[in-house]
Amino acid sequence: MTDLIATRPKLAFRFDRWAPALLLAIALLAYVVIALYTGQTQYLTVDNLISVLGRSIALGITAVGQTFAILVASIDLSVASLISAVSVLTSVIMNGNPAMVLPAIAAALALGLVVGLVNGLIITRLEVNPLIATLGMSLIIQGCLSAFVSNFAGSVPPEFQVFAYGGFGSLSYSLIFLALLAVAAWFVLRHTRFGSDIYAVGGNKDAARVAGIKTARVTIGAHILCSLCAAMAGLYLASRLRSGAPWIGSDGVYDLESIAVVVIGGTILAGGRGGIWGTMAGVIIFSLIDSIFNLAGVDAFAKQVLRGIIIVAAVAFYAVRSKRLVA
Amino acid sequence: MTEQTLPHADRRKRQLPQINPVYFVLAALIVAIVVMNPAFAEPTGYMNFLKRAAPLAILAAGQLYVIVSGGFDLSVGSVITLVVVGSSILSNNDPNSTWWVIATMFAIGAGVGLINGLVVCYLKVPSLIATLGMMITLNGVAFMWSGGSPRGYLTDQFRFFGRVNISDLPLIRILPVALIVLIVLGFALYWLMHRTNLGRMIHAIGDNPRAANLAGVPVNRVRILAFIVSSLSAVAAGIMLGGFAGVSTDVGTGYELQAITAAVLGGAQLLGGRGSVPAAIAGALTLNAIFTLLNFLGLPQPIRQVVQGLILIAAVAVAMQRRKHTGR
Amino acid sequence: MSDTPVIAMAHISKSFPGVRALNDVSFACHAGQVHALVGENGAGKSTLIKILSGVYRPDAGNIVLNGANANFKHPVESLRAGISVIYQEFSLLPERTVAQNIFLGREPRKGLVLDHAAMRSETRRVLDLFGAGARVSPDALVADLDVATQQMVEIAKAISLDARVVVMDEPTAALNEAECEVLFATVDKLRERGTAIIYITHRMREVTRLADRVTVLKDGEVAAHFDTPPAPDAIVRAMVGRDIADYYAPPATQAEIGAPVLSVRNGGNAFLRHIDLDLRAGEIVGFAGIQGAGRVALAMALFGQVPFTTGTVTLNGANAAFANPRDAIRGGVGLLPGDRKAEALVLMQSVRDNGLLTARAFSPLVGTQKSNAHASLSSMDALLDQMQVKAASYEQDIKFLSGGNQQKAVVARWLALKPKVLIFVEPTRGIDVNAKAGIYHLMRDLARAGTAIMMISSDLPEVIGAADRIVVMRAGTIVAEFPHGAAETDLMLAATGETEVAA
Amino acid sequence: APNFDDPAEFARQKALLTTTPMGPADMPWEQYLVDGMKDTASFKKEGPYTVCFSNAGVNNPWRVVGFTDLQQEVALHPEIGELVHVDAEGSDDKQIADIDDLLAGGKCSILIVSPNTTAALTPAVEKACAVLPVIVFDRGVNTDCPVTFVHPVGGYGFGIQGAEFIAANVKKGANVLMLRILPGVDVLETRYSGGKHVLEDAGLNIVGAEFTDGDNAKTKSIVEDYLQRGTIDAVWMDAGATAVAAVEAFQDGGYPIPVFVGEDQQDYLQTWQANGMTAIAPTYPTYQWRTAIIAAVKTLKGEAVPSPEWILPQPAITMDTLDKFVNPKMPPLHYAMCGCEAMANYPTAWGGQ
Ligand SMILES: Nc1ncnc2c1ncn2[C@@H]1O[C@H](COP(=O)(O)OP(=O)(O)OP(=O)(O)O)[C@@H](O)[C@H]1O
Ligand SMILES: Nc1ncnc2c1ncn2[C@@H]1O[C@H](COP(=O)(O)OP(=O)(O)OP(=O)(O)O)[C@@H](O)[C@H]1O
Ligand SMILES: [Mg+2]
Ligand SMILES: [Mg+2]
Repeated sequence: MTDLIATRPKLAFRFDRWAPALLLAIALLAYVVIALYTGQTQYLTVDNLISVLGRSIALGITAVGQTFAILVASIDLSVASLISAVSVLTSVIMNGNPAMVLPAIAAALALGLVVGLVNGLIITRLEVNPLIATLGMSLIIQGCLSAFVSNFAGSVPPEFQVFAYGGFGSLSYSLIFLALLAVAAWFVLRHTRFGSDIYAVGGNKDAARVAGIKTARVTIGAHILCSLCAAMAGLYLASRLRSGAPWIGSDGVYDLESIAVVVIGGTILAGGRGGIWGTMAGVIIFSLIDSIFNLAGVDAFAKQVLRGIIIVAAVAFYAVRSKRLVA
Repeated sequence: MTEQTLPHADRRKRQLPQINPVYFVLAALIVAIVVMNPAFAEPTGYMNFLKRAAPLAILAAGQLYVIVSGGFDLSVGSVITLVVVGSSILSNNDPNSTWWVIATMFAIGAGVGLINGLVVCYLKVPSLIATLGMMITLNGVAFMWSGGSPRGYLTDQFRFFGRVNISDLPLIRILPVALIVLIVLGFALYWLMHRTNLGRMIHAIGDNPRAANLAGVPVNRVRILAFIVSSLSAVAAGIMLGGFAGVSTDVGTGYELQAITAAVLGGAQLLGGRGSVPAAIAGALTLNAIFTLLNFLGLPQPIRQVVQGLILIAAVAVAMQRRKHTGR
Repeated sequence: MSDTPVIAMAHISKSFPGVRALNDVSFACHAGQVHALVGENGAGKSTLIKILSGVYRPDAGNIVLNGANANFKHPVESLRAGISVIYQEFSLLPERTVAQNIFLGREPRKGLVLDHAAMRSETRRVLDLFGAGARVSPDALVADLDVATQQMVEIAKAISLDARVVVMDEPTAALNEAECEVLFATVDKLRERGTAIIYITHRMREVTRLADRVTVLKDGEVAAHFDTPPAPDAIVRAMVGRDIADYYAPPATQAEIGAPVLSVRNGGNAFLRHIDLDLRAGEIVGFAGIQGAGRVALAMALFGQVPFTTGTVTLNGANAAFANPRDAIRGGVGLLPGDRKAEALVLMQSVRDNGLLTARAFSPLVGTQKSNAHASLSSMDALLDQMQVKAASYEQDIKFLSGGNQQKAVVARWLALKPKVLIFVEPTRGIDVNAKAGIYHLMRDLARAGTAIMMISSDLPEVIGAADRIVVMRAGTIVAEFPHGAAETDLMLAATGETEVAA
Repeated sequence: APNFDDPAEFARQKALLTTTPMGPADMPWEQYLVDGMKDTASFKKEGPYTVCFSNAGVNNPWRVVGFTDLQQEVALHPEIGELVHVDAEGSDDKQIADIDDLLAGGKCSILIVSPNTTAALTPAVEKACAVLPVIVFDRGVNTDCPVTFVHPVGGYGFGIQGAEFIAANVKKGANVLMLRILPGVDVLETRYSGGKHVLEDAGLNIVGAEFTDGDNAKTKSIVEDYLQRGTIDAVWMDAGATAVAAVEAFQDGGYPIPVFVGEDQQDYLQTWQANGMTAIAPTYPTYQWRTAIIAAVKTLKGEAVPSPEWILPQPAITMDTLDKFVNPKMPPLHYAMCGCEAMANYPTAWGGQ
């Protein structure tokens, strides 16, 4: 009788695949309408739209990684504290010295790699539920970090600040970086065996296994990518804030927000379905929401209320027609 | 089917139930604490401990309902905040307001649980996202309502449940009202989960919703009730926290994760099907005992976080291994 | 054809909690031969295959592949060793395309980059082998394919490996006659190429049509082995292992069959059309048909899970067009789903809880667990005892019980409510012979007690043996009706709509 | 890393505490402690002005009161056409983006920034300085490009005031418990180091310095634990939001309330008055939010403003001045040193009845 779940009337237009694009369009429309309505047409320039995109670079980079974790039917709550840790690590190692930029980057990525590996091992070998595993990891990282630093530590040399502040005209390097990262992620998911293995493991672990896929390795790989992205987000924030502090990850709520944008982007928590472009749409939607709130001068508290509702509404937007029983 | 004439099968050994490890851990921790600080063995010592642990214990017991039903409830922390802030505004220093204020808060709680449930059941939004959204929204609501900072005081009547100790009792000397509340609510939640049809059906829908549905279980109704119970327990926890500590705008922050941690320490199985109210309460006490111990050891906050993280992972890892061997 | 086997499995044993799935089974297969592996549901066929391919590790015994030890720890090893398997339960990813599924885990690459073009063309080539290329696009999502086509994709997936050993676990369960013939042709091709083929099926015609050797498994042991395919009845005897006579309960006498309880007139929905049906008190009606014929759909319609959108349903004269299972159950209709693990059992709960689930679902929410209007702990224990449910304790998690005992517990769930109509979907799937006999007798007892019974089964001998009346469905409607003990071939003809049967 | 133990700064602030302010008497928000004016003629503009305000957040009661002060101050200036307020919700990253947005909008006459953190916001502020006048207040930035940086004496001063009061009211060697909110926040760190120095120099015994996360429950628990282990003669706090919880720990445990250092929150002041405590309330005056607007308007009018720093007086509430500040009509966490009593919508705008 499971056929029912499998059997689905053939539809030329697969709504759930287009939902993210639709949501994005709606958000854009709202932005334009509000701008016109409040007579702030100066916000409708291309430059400004680009700067809107620039709002959530860190979230974007993190979300790219989170997409991998969720696609493989896992999840990563440790990104926020990893971001903090990396930002501090980099700015402490660099400590204003241009010569140390590369070593610092190397160290940051190394840290990301280790954290991802450990997350993956805990989840696959100890079979700990990913939510708990990464939540625990998050506490551990945050703890270790705050044990050493309690404030901005070290500093980032101007050479490295270029990453966040430099650019071609209004098109910042960081935005380009995010774009490239997204393309790279898309490439991995679409054009490499690892990519299709991720969909397989996320979609049906047993089927993947009998097809000869080493499912544990795939899960671990996804978590390594996820943590590497978080590390890069940490690097970006260090460059943008010119120094690292142990709270910048949690202040940005990058853990929950990255999950939110991925899900809004149409990647399902159950795994095996979704993709990077949906996530990007989700990120842009978040930026637009922020800008819209600023345009409309919504006060901070109302903002929160609306954000919460929007997140749920956006997910419901396509979840509502799924036959799945969710819990 | 009485006219069936099938021979009677009579081999049925009772398998002795294994005791949940959390109880041993808790006992060990208590011993350690007493060794560290004999004063803890004094009534004031352990009573204060229980008094502080009570809100989390109730919260964990409530969270367990959602976990066993197969979901998560991240909104409980924000419910706590809303309750404290809201009560302080509504009661504006009028002692007689206490009862209707408390009633209102439970009504609000029920409403929140209902919405969570409806969103999950009918909008098909995974509970993780649904309750995350609810968390963000309610925090916002609490802020909008109060304008960002508490607008009034909590009356002494309201704070009775969380603050007052009944003193001059024989042998235990003092008895915190909070402890009485914990015992009463704890038993109620135990009874509902482990002695009623609802409890068994919550287990069933967490275990296999499709099967439950085909067996005639009103899956949605049961799931919604689980969310409502969780929210109501959050209201109770909020009333006790506000009572214990007074008003502030960030009372609830972080409690959702602590509650889940406690439930997991109590051996609750994430994604549903298995869990015990007493064990979840023990889990909450264990968590508090750990913090108290680290306090006495004079360990700084960071170390506490690390320890909490390690314990969380270890607890689940161990549970998984046991499950693999015993098959449970 | 040399006589040194490509694969030799020796003294394999494997137990699952509560079940001894395999006990000292030895099995070999040779290049260029088809070795048929037959046996009752639950005999251990799939388990043996999964051990061969490294899905499970055996408790004892070892495997030799071309003289070399080959105790695989992971399916990838068996794939590398040239063993490809069509698993019984679908192993397709609904959200991926046909091509992506066929090349899952072994996508063709240019350097590090997947070669989508090659994947597509290769997929098309493989599908054309079945003349399926026309009806399946390599870019179609598997989710959008019907059951039979999905099965074709499964087969294509296995064939496209050019393996030395191809295992097919009930590959035709979902196929119609024409599709079967295509498959048989493919099998012949493979045989000529010198591929060794292990072919698992329940259908004797397929054995006679294809097999060079036959091994019969029964209750996890080798019951018989034939180096040349024997007459079907010999195999069946070996499979069932006892006289069919008392294997099935005796059919109902005219007297026992009462008035229509449930009647459908011109019922239809997305999956069904023009359903006219009467279920009578005291009668067991068997439903035969191939996958996708609509039997489960019909069951689901009667049970209110996916209701009829047209026509009328009456139960003892009263309207019985139920909108959901709860209404149906209240109205006196019960259903035992076909996929026990996915749709019937709450595995982490006790045997008792599983038995009491429905009774509790129809009692006050805050009522005590101990007893309710329909059942109590003691009455449930009595019921379970009566059905000889074998469990260390009724407090034990039901997941430790064998398939048959699990099934009995699910039956007990319904007995507690004394339904007027009880629908069994694949009631004996994956349960051992004696448990099966138990279920058949149980159904008969229920019928005698006045219940109208609907039995959906893909196991034709079962339908023929256990039912008083056999309804055959095809393409979502009822196409024929036969009395008790009709001939298997006639049923197949009606079920597949073919005019003549091969071999 | 910033240095929170700077003897020079300690001495400077210690001196400032006792300096007599310049400017209109009994309007401390217009007073300044250090002379040195900046000519702003170059910024002179015709009204109406669009004042843009990038706010770190209104995520705590102090900022809520302050922001109300600021809005009410705006109402006093008809020449201000519009106040554009963007709230970074406590995120550096977001505040940087917000400032970019404001600049892109290009309609601000002047930009007021209350930075979320000093280091992180510096580049954004520098960028803004290049196109329009900037006023910074509360926390500073590592650049003097802004017209001025409005702030009271500072953390050391806060710490000193409380600690000196304790030293004056307990015996040598008495047990002092120091309660801190959280590590890392510049203003709080300096308060602690300032207080610690004074207490140590006075030969008092600091039994512990604990972080409360500004959480009442935690505060109460910590104090209870300390009381289980020994006596406490004085409690020093780096912020008063949880002071009442700390007091309750003594009351509920049946201990006498020791010498207390809180802050100017109403609930604390009322508890203090009700129990006749020996206490003091150093302040970090919320009226600096008014000053920020005043500075902005002066600048746009081309009037000179104190610069590079506009250092405001930082009075503590003492047992003598207590009654003047207690007002049961105000909400618990209303900061009494708001300089707002005389404003039009007082008390309602601040949540009072
Ligand atoms: N993963 C498992 N866990 C527990 N028991 C299992 C598992 N897989 C199979 N079994 C049990 O092992 C026995 C053999 O199962 P198996 O699937 O091999 O039978 P089969 O011959 O393939 O039956 P069918 O013809 O229905 O496919 C059955 O009793 C079944 O219930
Ligand atoms: N649970 C269900 N509810 C409603 N419709 C279903 C269900 N399961 C299958 N269907 C649909 O009904 C049609 C026939 O169902 P199904 O394939 O189960 O027929 P069947 O005769 O039961 O086949 P088999 O029993 O051999 O699997 C198919 O289109 C299928 O998608
Ligand atoms: Mg079927
Ligand atoms: Mg099988």
